[in-house]
Formats: sequence, structure tokens, C-alpha cells
Amino acid sequence: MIEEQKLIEIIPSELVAKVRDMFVEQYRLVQIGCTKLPDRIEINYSFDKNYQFINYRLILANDKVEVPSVSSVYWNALFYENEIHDLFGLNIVGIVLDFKGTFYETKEKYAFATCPPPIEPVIKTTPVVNIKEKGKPQ
Amino acid sequence: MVLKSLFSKPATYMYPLLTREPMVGSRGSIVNHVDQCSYCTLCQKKCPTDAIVVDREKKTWAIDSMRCITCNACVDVCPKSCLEMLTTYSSSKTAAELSR
Amino acid sequence: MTLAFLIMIQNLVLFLIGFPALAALILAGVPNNNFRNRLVWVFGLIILVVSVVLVVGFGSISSEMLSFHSKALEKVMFYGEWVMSLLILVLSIKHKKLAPLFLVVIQTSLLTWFELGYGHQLEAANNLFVDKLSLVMALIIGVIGSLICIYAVGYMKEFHEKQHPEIKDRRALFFFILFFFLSAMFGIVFSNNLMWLFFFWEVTTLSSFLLIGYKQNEESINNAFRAVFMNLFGGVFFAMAIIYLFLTTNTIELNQMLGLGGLVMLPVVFLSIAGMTKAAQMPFSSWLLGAMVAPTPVSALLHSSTMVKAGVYLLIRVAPLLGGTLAGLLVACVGGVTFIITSFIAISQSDAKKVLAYSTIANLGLIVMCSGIGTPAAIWAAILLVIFHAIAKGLLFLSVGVVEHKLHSRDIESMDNLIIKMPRLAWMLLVGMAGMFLAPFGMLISKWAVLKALVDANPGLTVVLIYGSAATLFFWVKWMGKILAVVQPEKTDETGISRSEWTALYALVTATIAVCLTFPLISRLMIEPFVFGSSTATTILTRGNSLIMIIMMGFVILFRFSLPKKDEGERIVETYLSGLNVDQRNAYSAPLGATKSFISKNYYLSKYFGEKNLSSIGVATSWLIVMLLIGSSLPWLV
Amino acid sequence: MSNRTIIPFGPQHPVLPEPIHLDLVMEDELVVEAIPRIGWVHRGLEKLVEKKDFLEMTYVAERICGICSFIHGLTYCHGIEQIMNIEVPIRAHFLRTLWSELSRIHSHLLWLGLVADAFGFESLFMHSWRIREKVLDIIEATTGGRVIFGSAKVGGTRRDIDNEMLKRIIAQVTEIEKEMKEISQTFLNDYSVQQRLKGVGILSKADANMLGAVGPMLRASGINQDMRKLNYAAYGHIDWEPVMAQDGDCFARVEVRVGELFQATDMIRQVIEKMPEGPVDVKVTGSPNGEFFARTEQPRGEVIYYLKGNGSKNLERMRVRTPTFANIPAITKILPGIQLADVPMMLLTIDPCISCTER
Amino acid sequence: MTYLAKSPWIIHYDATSCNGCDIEVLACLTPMYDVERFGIINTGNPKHADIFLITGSVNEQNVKVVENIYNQMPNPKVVVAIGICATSGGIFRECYNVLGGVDKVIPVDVYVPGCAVRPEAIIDGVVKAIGVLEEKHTQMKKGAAKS
Amino acid sequence: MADCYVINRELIAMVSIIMGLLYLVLGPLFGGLVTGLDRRISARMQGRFGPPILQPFYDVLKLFEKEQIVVRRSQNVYVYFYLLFIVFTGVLFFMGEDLLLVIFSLTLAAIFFVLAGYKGGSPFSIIGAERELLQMMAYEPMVLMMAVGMYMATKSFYVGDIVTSPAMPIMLLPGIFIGLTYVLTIKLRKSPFDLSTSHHGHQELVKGITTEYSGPALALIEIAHFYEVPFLVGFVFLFFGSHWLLGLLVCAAVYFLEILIDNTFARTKWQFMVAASWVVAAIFGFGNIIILSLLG
Repeated sequence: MIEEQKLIEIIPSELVAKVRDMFVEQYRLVQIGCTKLPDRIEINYSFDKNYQFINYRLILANDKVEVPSVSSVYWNALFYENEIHDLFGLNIVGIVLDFKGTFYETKEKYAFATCPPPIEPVIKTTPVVNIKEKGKPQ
Repeated sequence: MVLKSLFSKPATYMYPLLTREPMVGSRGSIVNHVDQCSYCTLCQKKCPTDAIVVDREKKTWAIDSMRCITCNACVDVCPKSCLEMLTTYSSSKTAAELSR
Repeated sequence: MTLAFLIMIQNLVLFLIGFPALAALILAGVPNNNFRNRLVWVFGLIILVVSVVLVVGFGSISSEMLSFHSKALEKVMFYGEWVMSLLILVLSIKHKKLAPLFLVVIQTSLLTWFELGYGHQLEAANNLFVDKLSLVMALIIGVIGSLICIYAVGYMKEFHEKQHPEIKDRRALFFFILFFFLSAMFGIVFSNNLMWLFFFWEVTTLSSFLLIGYKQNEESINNAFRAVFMNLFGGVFFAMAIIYLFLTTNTIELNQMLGLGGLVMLPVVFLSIAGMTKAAQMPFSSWLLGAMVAPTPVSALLHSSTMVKAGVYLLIRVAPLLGGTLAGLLVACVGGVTFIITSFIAISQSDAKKVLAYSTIANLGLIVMCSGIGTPAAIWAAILLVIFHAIAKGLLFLSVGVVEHKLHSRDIESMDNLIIKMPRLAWMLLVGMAGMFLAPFGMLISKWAVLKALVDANPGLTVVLIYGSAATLFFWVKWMGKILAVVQPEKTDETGISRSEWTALYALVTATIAVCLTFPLISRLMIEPFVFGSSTATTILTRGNSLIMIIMMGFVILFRFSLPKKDEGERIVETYLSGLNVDQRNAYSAPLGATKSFISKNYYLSKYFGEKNLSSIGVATSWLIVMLLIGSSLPWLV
Repeated sequence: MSNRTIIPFGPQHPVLPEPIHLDLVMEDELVVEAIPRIGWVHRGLEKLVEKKDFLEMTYVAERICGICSFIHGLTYCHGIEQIMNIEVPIRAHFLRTLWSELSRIHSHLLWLGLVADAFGFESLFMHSWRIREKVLDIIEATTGGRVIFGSAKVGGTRRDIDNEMLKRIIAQVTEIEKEMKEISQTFLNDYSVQQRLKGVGILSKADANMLGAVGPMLRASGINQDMRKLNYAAYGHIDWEPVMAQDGDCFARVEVRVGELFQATDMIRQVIEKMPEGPVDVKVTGSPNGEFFARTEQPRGEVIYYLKGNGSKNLERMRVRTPTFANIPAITKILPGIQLADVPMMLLTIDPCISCTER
Repeated sequence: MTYLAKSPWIIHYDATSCNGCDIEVLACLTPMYDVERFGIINTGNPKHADIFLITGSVNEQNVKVVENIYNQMPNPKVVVAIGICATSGGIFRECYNVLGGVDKVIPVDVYVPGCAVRPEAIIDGVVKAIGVLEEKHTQMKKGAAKS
Repeated sequence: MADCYVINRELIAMVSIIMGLLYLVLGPLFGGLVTGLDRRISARMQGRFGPPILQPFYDVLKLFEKEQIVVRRSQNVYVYFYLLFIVFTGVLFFMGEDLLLVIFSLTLAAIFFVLAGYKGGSPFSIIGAERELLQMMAYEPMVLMMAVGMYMATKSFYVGDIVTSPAMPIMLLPGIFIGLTYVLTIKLRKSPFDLSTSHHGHQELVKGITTEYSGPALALIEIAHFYEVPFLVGFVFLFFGSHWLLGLLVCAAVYFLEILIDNTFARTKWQFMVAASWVVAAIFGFGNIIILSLLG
């Protein structure tokens, strides 16, 4: 029952060509998603055609690497790319409509640029209790 | 359809003149039957919104109704089964009532 | 009527015709701008006073024939016509315009043949006459005309010195033509001899031609030739009318022709066509739009308040003969088509002068329609329209002229915030617009009268008025709204408007309101006796209704003074902008991190009321009607 | 001189239940340009994986959106189950399908109401929502919540439905179906409704595919794609075919959703008839290690969860791409050229769920 | 008793909420609950509204919007925080982009808990809000009388 | 005979003044009640219970209790004059004055309302104002045709004469009656033609023209709407001349029809509205006039 999911790793220089091939083959761009890992950054370009799921994984060594935009091929990619720029602080060049960091006006810039901290129990803050409902509700 | 509605009884349930019997299993608010409670703090740990404060020493258990998202996590986890999900929802408060 | 009385009238009439011409010659001879300007003030005021004196002093007369004769004057006219034709001929050749050339040749040869062949028999018993309609027209020409001349002093100074330094300063010529034109206008309304009338008619054509081309750039020259072509077209019909009239009935007098009744249908139809060209009715309307390239006083004086009124004046004159005939119905149809089509087109225009021009054509159409109907009630309505329209439209043109100089644009869309930028001018524009269509003001009273006249005479034609008025409402109100809407704070700056301009504007504002308040009086003293032959209270607007209108007028005037001047305890908040306001009142935070101001433009609905489609429909329809009109008169030829 | 009006449309605007902004550039009322702006609902909840363990994240997933709450939870659980190779009891699969379809009905009725409101048909809005309340009653009776179900769980479901209740549901669904027929008549046959919907906002088949549209938006443009065909939950056990329309205009999108209402009632009947007995959950031990793109069909279309774990309690990455996010490019492309009056309706025909979109 | 109590008009804004509470607010207007019985109208325009129903945990971008709407409402006005997110930030309290609770931005008069809030609870909340509204009206009148 | 005539005239004058005064007092009460009934019936049609019948009055009274906020200080003056002219129109109508005058006065009032929209200066109120103008453009022809038709049927433009005429104008003016009922939907701001400002909140223009008006000013707008109802219904009544019982019945029926239409149609776009009302006016209104003029 588990669907088959193809995963292909690629490097930045082949990205646009690969994506263009998918476009020519009339694949639908399902999503572009980014993952920050301690040692690298992955960007997933997912495509679908007749329930065939193909994922290209672009691997970046760090967030300084320039990523070419695929929005000139898939117009809708611009939304994903702007999002990635705003959350991960990646340098994506050539987005057809570049929001220049105003896609999400977050309190914290590039919130996802930091990698998850080493696993440890989450310290919970002490809640401020306004109403004390002891036992039963009033 | 419109005319039919005009001449038939409206679908309105006349709350607050009438109150509907809450559905069985409806998630309304959490109550702790404190007498059975062992103050194990498991519910405090499991609460995703930190709404529950348990003090082992002082033997107090409190829930902030303005934080509880009625997810039922505490009820599920309670080893003593003293937590109960009531079907009645917790009431709203004015700012004055809250600060009191 | 005593003889002395008659002589006095005759002298005043001759003064009004002669004095402006004399003034024109003097002005042309003064090289100094300042001195000339002062003279314009003086001459303008003289004309104004004399015309008022004539009307106030002799308003009680019903109709007087003036058997003024002057061989010398007739010679002047004969040669004058030749000179004018020659001038047009030369200019046409110079600018390689074949069509006007062709027409001027036809017209001149026709007339020369006629005058040379029958010249000795062309004796009119009464060359001039005065009646209530002439007096009303004279008052319009005298008051509005002189005010516009005074306005032109300040306007043309600004025009040449600040706005258009590239255009050659030919103000001496400008004022010469302007005053000469006034002379001709007086001539038109007082002439009984059709030859004289025709001469003055041609003078106005020439004046208009020269003034449209005043800027002497390609556009204005082209438009000038288009105007002269169409007016000459009318002129040819005018000439044919006179010739036919003389050949068949041996008369060249207006009053005699009118007395002949239905026997002279062909000249009446031809005169109507001439009137329609001058009044820029639909197949011939394009020249008036082109005329808007001229400086604003020209647009105001020639192309809205007076010269085009000469066209409808002629139609009103022949209206009793048109009434109830097929030809009359067709004339009414031309007016109707013009009214409705141009009202629609005005919706799609954002150039203020073009809107005014279209509205002018539309209202002239309404007058033409009334003349075509020709019942007393309709004629009454037509004269009311002439009066109210002349004043309000003059005011509007003059205000727009000043606004254009201050804003460097006459696009309606650039008039945002005008109410705080130039409050006095904005109020003048508002009064003018209200005067054009709003309830207690003049034009609405007239339209009301038109509607009532139509219902009785020909209910079918009401449909034109009804739909056209709806469109009228739309384009005026949206313009009013534009002026009133305040989207951002701005400074008031109303400096740099000359005294002459303010004088004319204030006078016209006063006049607009005054005629509305006194119209029952005007109607009873001047129009009803002319139309109905006696001063009986009309059934159209009863006294009660007039009273109500005046009450409404009071409310509206009250409005101007009820605007709060100081804080009355309201809290001022920002405009609702979907919660996106940033600090200034009209700014919001837009996508891409920008801060933008919202922009509100009016609707133009150009897809539906576009100029191109509608005017071609209008021109085609009206050509068809004009053809039918000519055809309908042909049986008389046989 | 151009007569272009520029107005800010949203975020606070009565026709928009949720904050989204469109910078509309118009000539008269014709939209010539529309630039979207979002970000008012961005909370950054994907980042919560660092603070909450993978089981707690179910609560977060369910609260990504209050309308498709259950399917969010389901998709999340589905993804985790795939990574951890958990065999979910078959009854749980059937229950998940049942709740999915109930939430589809409630969502579509809600949407039909809103779109009716957007084209100014207030009574239709009222009637749609009146019927929706009956669906909510079923949902509340079975899950304890009206909109946040809270019944998804890694390894199964948190609640079971007893068979007597299931029978009652069938009866209730039949009744609801009857009432839905009435309103769907109005949606599909009323002259004034058709006038507003037909030919407005046409999205061609090619555009729909290349702009990455999903769900009813895609199906209304004549592309047969429905993630339920991936046979997650119990969709492999029942007979159904995706609802399609060809025209790609607003009317087609209404048609598809109305069709799906009846498809859903049909599915509910099948599910209840075929519902096997057995437990509804399994115990989950260990932590997820691996990655998976979980795809399911929400009322609004395909949702995709990318989950990546490294063997600890907390996931390394959770990424949610919701159907509305995928549909925004399409709507941006078709907005220019329509009338201002159609803007709210157009926006609604993608059934926007901004809180999903921005997470 | 003032007429404010008989015709409280509401405006609703979704400030970073999950939709759950929003649709329940809308549901209040629909046949089942029909708050128009109490004269309540959802105006959607701050300038007409008396009661501001606000849902969601309020993110950075929303601060200005919420303030704008609040400022554009005529006095007396009441703010009702609907749902746990609006009262305390709820499950999203720890997210990097939310402020957690409406009272961080504008003064809240009534807190209505629930996730999602039940329509009955919203009606209760609005009834409470009407009480506050009348109180504020008397204060406003006093203030006006003084000055 | 002459005496009798004089008395008659005095009587008529007195009656008309009394009618005018009655309208001043009862007009808004009637309008408010009708609006309240309207809201209740609409709610029932939507399967809801609905607000109390007196709700419109509560709303207005509440608005007077609110603070006055404005964008521009001068904006409320337009509302005052809108109300003033609406009342003026109504008084003219009930005093039996000239129907055309009534229509012109109504137009003037409506224009003040439109200008109020422009003066509000927010994008939504300005678009609302433009749409209101489109609405006026749509209904104006038909309303004028009604006056023309009335004149052709009763030989008088005076409301007073029309309601006392023994003839039933509707016998001669069935087309105009249909047309008027059609445009009444626009004038009463009912769906499908509630383009410029809707009674219901959920519209793309927020609240259209009234977006920037609040508190007491909004209350005045509401009162003006109340004042509008009696004479709009009165237009319908005119078709029955002196047959007042039948007239009242038909008025009620027409108003009910309007509510029904309100609840069974989607809001149209302005293109359709203008085109449809012009075509209806041309076919039913103008057609009727032409037929009458051919017959007469």
C-alpha cells in the first residue's frame, strides 16, 4: 500500500535543466521544501504525474551557496522560493517575482536557518495561572 | 426552498433560552477529582499548552482554563484516572473577573 | 409706440452691433498689452451695461420692426463677404485643404450670381427688428460675452506668459476677433433681412475658424479647417434657402417668411440644416470637439455660450413652422439622437473640456429637439434651455480654464482634492455643474419643461430625454464626486488667478444662482409673452411648483454655509483600508514591503460608452435622418 | 492618462474569513493586476518539532487548520506510520475514512455557503450552513469536538464508534443528503447563480497542471487526479471515482464540490457497511527514523507532509505543503481580467485556507 | 439598560487563527444559532462595530492591523478574545512568530476559552461583552458630562 | 357652485398639509416597522428565527449612543442633506405635489448620498458611490417613465389628482407597473441589486457608501432609509388611484415579492443590472407609453 517515492539527488548546476525536463514531460510541481540539517541543507523538488512521485533533492553544503531559481520554468515555484528565502535565508537568484524578504514578515528573520538543537528534554516554562480551577469547575 | 422555510419552523435553537443537552463524549472542560489524585505531574508534562500546574509538595493541582485546548492528553495519560473530560465547556471571563 | 421710443431702440440696437466692431478695430490698433487690457475692461463693461439697459428699458415691447437702411452698410457687407471668402480661399490653398476650398467656391459663386443677378431687387422693408427672443439673446451675448472678454484679459496673459511661451503672442488679433464676433452675434439676433443675417452668420464662422487655429500648430489648424468646412456646409444650405425663398416668394425677410407658414417648407428645412451645423448637431458635431483646442475663453464664448446658440436661435425662429410637420419630427429626431448619443459618450471622457463639449452638444440637441416639436410649450422650454445653459456652461468653461492653468492638466482625474486645494474654484465648478443637471437649478427646470412639453406633443420622444438624463446624471455626479473627495491632505493654493478672471467667475456664479431664483419672473416677462403671445401664467410650471423649487434652492444654498468650520467634538480617524493603514491617512502597507497610497479613479465604462463606436452609430443614424429631412422637403421643390 | 484604481483588498475584509491581501489594480471594475500578500497567519509551527515530540505534534497538526483538522492529523499520522512501519488496524483505517469524508462534507458545505455569500445570495449561505450544523452534530457525537476532532493518533484512532452509532449515522446522512439535494439544485440550476459563475475565472487544463493546482481546482479543469487514489486509509476498499468537470470556470468548481458532497455520503455508507470489527489502535514504541512524503486528499486538494526523523523523540523536519498554497499561483494568474464583484468569489473558489497555507 | 444591549454589532478578525474559531463565529450567524435574534450583525466594518471579536494568537504582521481596526472603532467598544489562541496563545504559544494572546496588543475585555470555541460559548461571551459595553457607555457619558 | 369649489380647494389644501405632517411623524415609524418585518421574514426564509420586529429602531437608537468618528469633518453635512431631501421628497409626495418634482427631489437626495460616499474618501466608499450612480442610472429612466405614464393615464402629474382619479391607472399601465416593480428592487437595495451598499455585511465593498459613516451619522442614514420606504411603496399605490384597499393589498404583495426576490437571487454585476433595467424600462415602460399614445 505504501506508494513508491523516487528520490534523486542532484547538485545546483543541474537543477534548472532537470526541472525543465520535468516541465517538458508535463509533470506537476508538487512542492519545494527545504530542510536544514546540522551538516547540510537539503531542498526537495517534488513532482507528480499520474500519481508517480519523483523527488529531486538538491544538497547544499551551507546557506551561502547560490541556488538558481526555477520560477522561470514553473511560475508557481516563486511562492516556494520566496518562502524558502524568508525562512531559511537562502540566496535564491532570479525569482520572477522576488518579494525580497517580505513574503512572511516574521519577528525573527530566517527562523529556520538554525538547525534543531541537540536533543534534550524540552524545558517547560512555568505557566502563569490566572484562574485556579481546583477540583470542579464553578 | 425559501418559501418552505418561511412557513416551517426555523432551525434556530434558542440558546440561551433553551440549552441543549451536551453530546456524550463532547470535549468540554477538564476536571480533576482531587481526592484520587497522586500529584504525579504526568498530566503537567504531557499537556501541550502547559495549562496544568501540579505542585507535589503543596499537593495542589490547577488548570488554566484560558490555556486548555481540551485535547484530552492529560486524561489519556492519568495513571489514577482521576481526570475527567466534562461535556460542559468552560465559561468565558471578563478582564475584571480574571484579574480578581 | 411712439416714434422717439422706436428710434431709441434702433439706436441702441445699432450701437450694440456697431460698437463692438469699432472696439475691435481700436483694440487691433493698440500695440501695448497693458493698455489694451484696460480698454477691454472698459469696452466690455460698456457692452454689458448697454445690453442690460436695452433689455431692462425696453423689455416690455412685444415685437418691433426697424426699417433701418444704409446703402453703405450693404456695400460693406457685400464686399465683406467677398473678403471673407477670399481669406478662407487663400488659407485653404496655403494649407492644402481642398474640401473647404470647394465649398467656399460654391458658396461665393452662388451668392455672387444671386447678388449680381437680383441685387437691385433685394430690398427689405425692415432690415432689423427687435422682439423678446432677440432681447433675451442680446442679454446673453451682452452679459456673458463681455464677461468672457474680461476674463480673457487675465487668462490670455497667463496663457502666453506662463503656460505657452512657445505660442506666438497675437493678443491684438485675438481681442479683435472676439469683439468683432460679438458685433456679429448682435447682428444675427437683430437682423430681419436674411442677407444681413447670413453676413453676420458667416462672420461668426470665420471668427470661429480663426480662433480655433489660434495656436497655429498642426492640430489646431486641422481642427479649424474641419470647423470651417462643416460651417460652410451649413452656409451653402443657408444661401440656397435665401435664394430659393427669394425666387419663389420674392422676399428675403425673416418675418415675412415666417408669415408664409407651411408654404415655404424647403427654405425652412435648409435653414434648419444650417442651424444644425452651427449648433454642432450629430453628423456635424465633430467640429465642436475639435474646437476645444482653442484657448478656453474661445471655447466658452463661441463654442458653448453664444455662437452655437446662433444655430439654435435660427431653429427656434423657424420652430413654429416646423411644429407638427414631418420635417419638424425629423429635426427633433436629429436633436434627440444627438442628445442621447453625446450624453452617453460624455460618460467615457476624462478630459474636462471634452466632457463640457459633449454636454454642450447634448444640450443643443435638446433645444433642437424642442424646436422640431415646435409647440409653444416646447419653444418655451427651448428658450429656457438656451438661457440656463449659456450661463452655467460659460461658468464651467471659465472655471476649468483656470483650473487647467493651475494644475497643468485638464484631466478630470487630476482634480482630486480640488475642494481643499482650490476651494473657491471648486465651489464654482460645483455650482456650474449643479446648474447643469441638479434639481433646483436651471437646466433641470428646463429639462422638466422639456419633458412636460414632450409628453403632450410626442410621448415617444420622451424616451430620449429619459435615458439621456440618466447618463447626464452619471457623468456630472462622478465629476462632482472627484472634486469633493479628499483622499490626502494638501495645501490650499489659489494664488495667481487674476482679477479679471475672478470678476467673470463671480459674476457668472451670481448669475447662475440668480436666474434660478428669478426664473419665474424671467419666464413671465420675457418668454411666455413671446411664446404664447400673452403674459398668461403657464400651466407648465405653476406658481406652487416654482415656490417649491425656490425652497429647494434655499436648502442647497444653505448647504454651502452649513459646512463645519471648527471642531465639533468628532474624533477624526483614518480611512478604512482593510486594516492596513500606515501613518498617513491614505497610505497602506502593500505587498513587496512597499507603502502605497490607494488611488480612486472614476468609472468611464469606455467598453460600453466608448467614443468611437457610439459616435459612428450616431453619425450614421443622424445622416440618415438628415437625408430623409432633405428628401422630405423636395416635394416642395417640384 | 490611465484611469487605474488601486485598492487594498484585505486582510480585514468582510468577505474574507481569513486574512489575505490583494493589491487590486482596476480599470473601472475590471481587475488588471492583482498582487497577493500573505503572512498574517504565519506562526512557524513547523519549528515546533524542536520543542514537541513526535506524538505531541499530532495535536499541532490537527490545529494547523480548523476546517480540515482531521485530515491534517491523519496525514501526519500516516506519514509517521510509514516511517516507523506501523501496521494500523483495519477498523482504524475505516474510521479514518469515515471521519475524512464527514469533514469533507462539512468543509464543502461551509465553502458552498461562503461562496453563495460572496455572490450575494444570503439565504443560500444560511441554508448551506444550516445543513452543515447537522454534519457537525454527527462529528461532535463521534469525536467530541465540532471542528477540532482530536481523534487522530499515531497507530490508529483515539476513539471508536459503536455500531449502533454507525447505524444512526447512516440514517442521518441519508437525511442530510436529501437536504443537500435541495441546495445543490439551486447551485447548479438557478439562473442568477449561473450568471455569476459560468465563464468566470477560467483555468485551462494545461494551466491547471503547470501552475500546480490541486484538488477540486484541478479536477474542475478536467484533470483526473485525486490523492485518495493512492489508497491510504480505507479508500482502497470502497468503490469510487474522482468527480470531474471540464470547463475550469467557477461553475465547474462548484459542480465538482457539489458532486463530492454526494460522493462523500456514498462513501460513508460504503464505509459503514464494510466496517470490520477489531481494535482501533496499536501501541507505538520507539521513535521515527527516516523520511516520507505523506500525501492525502483534503477537501481543498492534495496536502503533503514531509516528515524526517533521526531516531530521537523529536522530528528533524516537518514540512507541510497545503492545497491552498498550491492553488495560490493559479488564482493569481486568473484574477486579472475579471470584475471586482467576482474577486471574492474567485478567491473563494480555490476554497482558501490561509491558516494551512502559512502554517 | 441602553440600546447598545439590543443591537451590538460585531466585527470579526482572524488574527493568526487556525480557522476553527472563525468558522464557529460565522456559525453563530447561521440558522442554528442565529445571533441576529439579539440584534447582532456581523458588520465587517470597524467603523460600524461595537464588539470586536478576535481570534488567533496574533503574529508580528498582524499587530498593526489589529491596532488599526481597534482605533477605527467608535467608542464605546469592547474586545472579545475568542478561543485559547486569542486568550493565551494556545498550542502555538511557543512558535517563534506569535505574540501569544490578543491582550499583548490591545486591551481585551472578555476572554472566551475553547479549542475550538463552541458557538454557545461565543454567545455567552458576547452577552458578557454587552455588560462591559454598557459599563463603558456610562463611563463615557460621565466623562462627557464632566468636560 | 363657486363657493363649493373654494371650500373644496381649501379642503384639499388642508388634507395635503395634514398628510404631509402625518408623513413627517409616521413615515419613519412605518419605514422602520416595514424594515423590521422585512428582516424577520427574510430570516424565516433563511430558516432562522430572526430579530425582533423593532430591531431597526434599536439599531438607530443605539447608533445615537455611539461616539461620532469621521474621516473629514465636513463629511456628515452630506448625510444631513441627504436626510433633509429625502424627507422633503416624502412630504412633497404625501402633500400630493407634482410627481416629477418628487422624482427630482429624490434624485437630489440620492446625489447627496452619492457625494457623501465620495466625501468618505476611502476606496470602498468611492467605488460604492460609483456603483450607486450606476444604480441611479439604471432606475432613473423607469421612474421617469412611471411619471409620464401616470400623466398619460390621468392627465395630471399631481399625486393628489392621481390618487383621487376614479380611473385605475394600472388598467392602462400594466407594463409600467411591471417595470417599476423591477426597479424598486434597486431602490430598496435588495439583492440582486444591492451593489453599492448592502444590508448584509458580506460584500466586496465592505459597506460601500456608508463605510466611513458611523454612530449618529449612520443613524441618520438609516432614518433616511426609513423615510424612503413609505413613498417608494406609495409609487406602487399610485397605480390604483382611488381604489385604496386594492392598492394597499398590492403594495403589501409587491413588498413581499421584493423580499422573496431578495432571498432567491444572487447579487448581479453592474453590467447586468444596468442593461436589464434599461431593457425592462424600454420594453415594458416605453412600450406601454407608445401603445398608450397610439391608442389615445
